[in-house]
Formats: sequence, C-alpha cells, structure tokens
Amino acid sequence: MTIRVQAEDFDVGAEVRQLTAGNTDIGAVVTFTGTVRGAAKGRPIVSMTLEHYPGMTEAELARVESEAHGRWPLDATLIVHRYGELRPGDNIVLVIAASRHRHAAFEAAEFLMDYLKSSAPFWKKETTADGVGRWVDARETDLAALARWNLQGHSRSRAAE
Amino acid sequence: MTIRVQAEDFDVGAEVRQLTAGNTDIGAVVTFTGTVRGAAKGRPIVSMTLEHYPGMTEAELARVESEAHGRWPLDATLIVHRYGELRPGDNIVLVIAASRHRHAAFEAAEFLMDYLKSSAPFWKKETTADGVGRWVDARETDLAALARWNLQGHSRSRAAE
Amino acid sequence: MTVQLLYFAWVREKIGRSGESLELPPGIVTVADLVRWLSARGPEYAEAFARPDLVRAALDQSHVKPETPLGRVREIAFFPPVTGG
Amino acid sequence: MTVQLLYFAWVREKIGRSGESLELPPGIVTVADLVRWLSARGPEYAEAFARPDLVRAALDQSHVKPETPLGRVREIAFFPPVTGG
Repeated sequence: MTIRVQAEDFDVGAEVRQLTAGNTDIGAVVTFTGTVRGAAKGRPIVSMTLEHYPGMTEAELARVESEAHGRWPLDATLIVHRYGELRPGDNIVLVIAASRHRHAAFEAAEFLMDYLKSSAPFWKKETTADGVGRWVDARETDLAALARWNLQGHSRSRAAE
Repeated sequence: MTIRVQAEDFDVGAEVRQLTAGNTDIGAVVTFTGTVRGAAKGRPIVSMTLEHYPGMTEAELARVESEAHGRWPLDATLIVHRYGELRPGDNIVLVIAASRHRHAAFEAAEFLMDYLKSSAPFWKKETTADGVGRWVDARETDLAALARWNLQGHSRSRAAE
Repeated sequence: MTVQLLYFAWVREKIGRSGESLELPPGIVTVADLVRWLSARGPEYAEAFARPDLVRAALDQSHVKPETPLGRVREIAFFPPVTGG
Repeated sequence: MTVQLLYFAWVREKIGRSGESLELPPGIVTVADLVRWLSARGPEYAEAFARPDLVRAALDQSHVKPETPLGRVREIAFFPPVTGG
C-alpha cells in the first residue's frame, strides 16, 4: 500500500516492477493511467494546472486505498497523483492493483479511480490557446460511477450548505 | 489494433508509450499483465511451458480485439501473449485498452482478457520441483466470466463430441 | 475561537487569498453557520459562497456536510467539488 | 479426402505426434464422425479421445462444435480446452 503526490512524471513499467518485485503470489496486475486530453469540450487546451490540498490529499488517498484492501484480496496497490502544470498527453494519475485473482485486480483498480475522483482534493484548471483558464466542472457521471460501490459514510462529502 | 505472439518478454511502460504516442484524444489507459505464479494448488512450480497453435492464435486474438472495438469507443488496443518456457514471476500476457472514457477502457481490457482466456489456443503446463509436468485444467470460473459478456457465436467453441 | 481557514481553486480566486486566520464570534455552531457569517464579510466572500451547493467543506482535512458542528476544529477548508483523477 | 490433422497439449502427448496427413474414407461427415473414426485407429487415439467432452476441435483455425460438417476443410486440429491468458 503506497501513495505518492508529486509534480514529477512516472513510468508505468518501472512502478509495476517495483511494486511486484519478489512476490510470485501475484498473478494479475491492473494499471490505470489518466492523461491530459488535448481538447476540452471541443476547445484545444495548451495546459492543465492541478491544484491540491497538501495533507488532506494524502489522507484521502490512503483512505481510498485502505477501503479497497478491505474489499478485495489485494497483494499490492499503488496510487500516484501529480500536481502542477501539465501539457496535453502528460500523465496525471496512476493506479495499480495486484492480486492473485484477475477480477479482483480489475475491480479494485476501477474502484480506486472512481473513489479518488470523488474524494481526493484535486482541482483541474484548463488553459486554452487564448490564455483563458477555466476550472473543470465536477461531472455527474463521476458521482454516478461512485454510487455503484455502495460506499458508506461518503455522503459526508456534500455541499457546504 | 495490434496483436503479438512472442517468446520474448515485454515492458508495460514502453508498450503504453508506443501505443499512445501522439494521440492526445486518449485520456484513459488500462493495462492488464498476467504473470506466472510460484505455486499451483499449493505445490511450488519451477517452470510453466506455454504451447500454442501458430496461425490460429493470431487469428483468434485479432477476432477478440475486433469484437472489443465493436463494443467500446477505443482509441487503441494491444494484446501481447508469450509462449515457451517461463519462470515464476515472468510475464505471460499483456492487454492494453486506451479510450477517452475510463469505464470503456476498464471494461474493454477485462473483456479482452475474459474472451482471450476462453478462445485463444494456448495451453499451460506446470512443472513442479520433482520434474513432473501437469497440464493446467480449464477453469469453470473463466467460462462463467465469459458468460457475462453475452457473446454470440462463441458457443461454437464446445466439446468435440 | 481562532481557526485557520483555507480556500482552494475558484473559491480561493474569488475570495482573493489562499487562507487566513480568523477569530469566530460565539453562535457559529455548524459549517453552514460559518458560511453565512463569511458571506456577510464582504462582496468577495458573498460571491464565493453565492452558490453554497457548489462549495464543499473539510474540517481538519475530512470531508463534512453543512450541518456538521465545527466542534474544536483547527483547520477549515472550502473548495469546489473535486475534479482530480 | 486428404486432411492435415494437428494435435496440441495432452492430445498431442497421448497420440504421440503433433500432426499427420490422413486420407479420410467416405462417410465421415462431421467432426464427431472423425473423432469416432480416429478413436478406432489404435489405443493411443482411443485414449486421447476417451473423454470427447474434454477435446475441442478447430476447422481451418476456427473453433467448431462436434456436429459441424467437415466440408472442404484442409486443416483439422484437436486440443484440450484452452488455458492461456
């Protein structure tokens, strides 16, 4: 169980090797990599800036990871999330779930992504070629995705009034 | 859409980079890596030999990949499957699904694995420390996993009498 | 009670600062009470909290609801719905 | 009709060869007909096909069922349920 919040890029292959080295119980490794898309609602973007809440970010990611380990038989997990200014095509987030069962690895990786997208305190601002920056709206589909997992206690994360 | 059947190992990070290079429409990349486990039914194994049916293997993997592209909006996919003699911890299979939608990438990668496990002509033989080799039995759970996807025409793959 | 307030993303931009230390008057019990009190401090706060349904809160780095009592909290953060991942 | 037969995994091991070219007599219409004819060729074949429910077949590299007619097939393969991935 490892989480990292960093400005630097990551290498999927190196992270998988490091996470699974020496453990031959693992038979299945699923990774998810989220990357910066080159356009937002049809407008080309030149950069994406990720703001976050240091301290709370790490606490939330650790909680998300711990919840996954309580639900699936996982041998190892990793969450790496970047912050700062990124360009189209750049990596944003990496999730890895390793298990002896492939469906556990798939489900856990998807759960980690659904959950962190709705709870980890990150905010994306997209800058278009005209220099205008726009904060990305939270998507209803992300909340719908989360509802699948029947998370208890997550309703705490609601509007402030 | 790429498939490869090879004796050589692969590097997940390098394959992801090559598959997604220059395409900034992609926002989500899911990989699955299957590896040789160190024990089978509690017995430590020293090696696993993968036999395959050259020609049909490539044809089946291409069919599996094509079926996935018909079901999900995928920007790129890759299937790499190894054959020959492997050791515990070695990579066996790599599947990558890249899409602008993360759930499409997750579902397609899981579908590719479920489908190829039931249709691609590979056979595993595990050798234990006493030098005895045992052919791995097909697992009922793999067929059950496949049933989820409502594949038509796959019932063609049944017993020979 | 003195608390450390933190603002993120467009809440930070609208208020014009990333945080501040404030002495809260008596009578502010819940997060919603605090939002109402802050909104009255000036137009920049009023604008940041104009759509309270779009502002989330955390007490000592845990997500909370509007009706959550502040208790003996030290750090209170306000921010838009998160958009990471 | 002359066909190329291929055997894989334990079907190959039991029969003792990886393939052979055989001239099929008339009357062999389906895959199941061919399995019955092969089983009568010797004890190694009889053992390989002793549990026909455990042997799969492919005609010209496509999975088929026992009742599938051979048609003008060139390559016929027999093998256990696949275990790749």
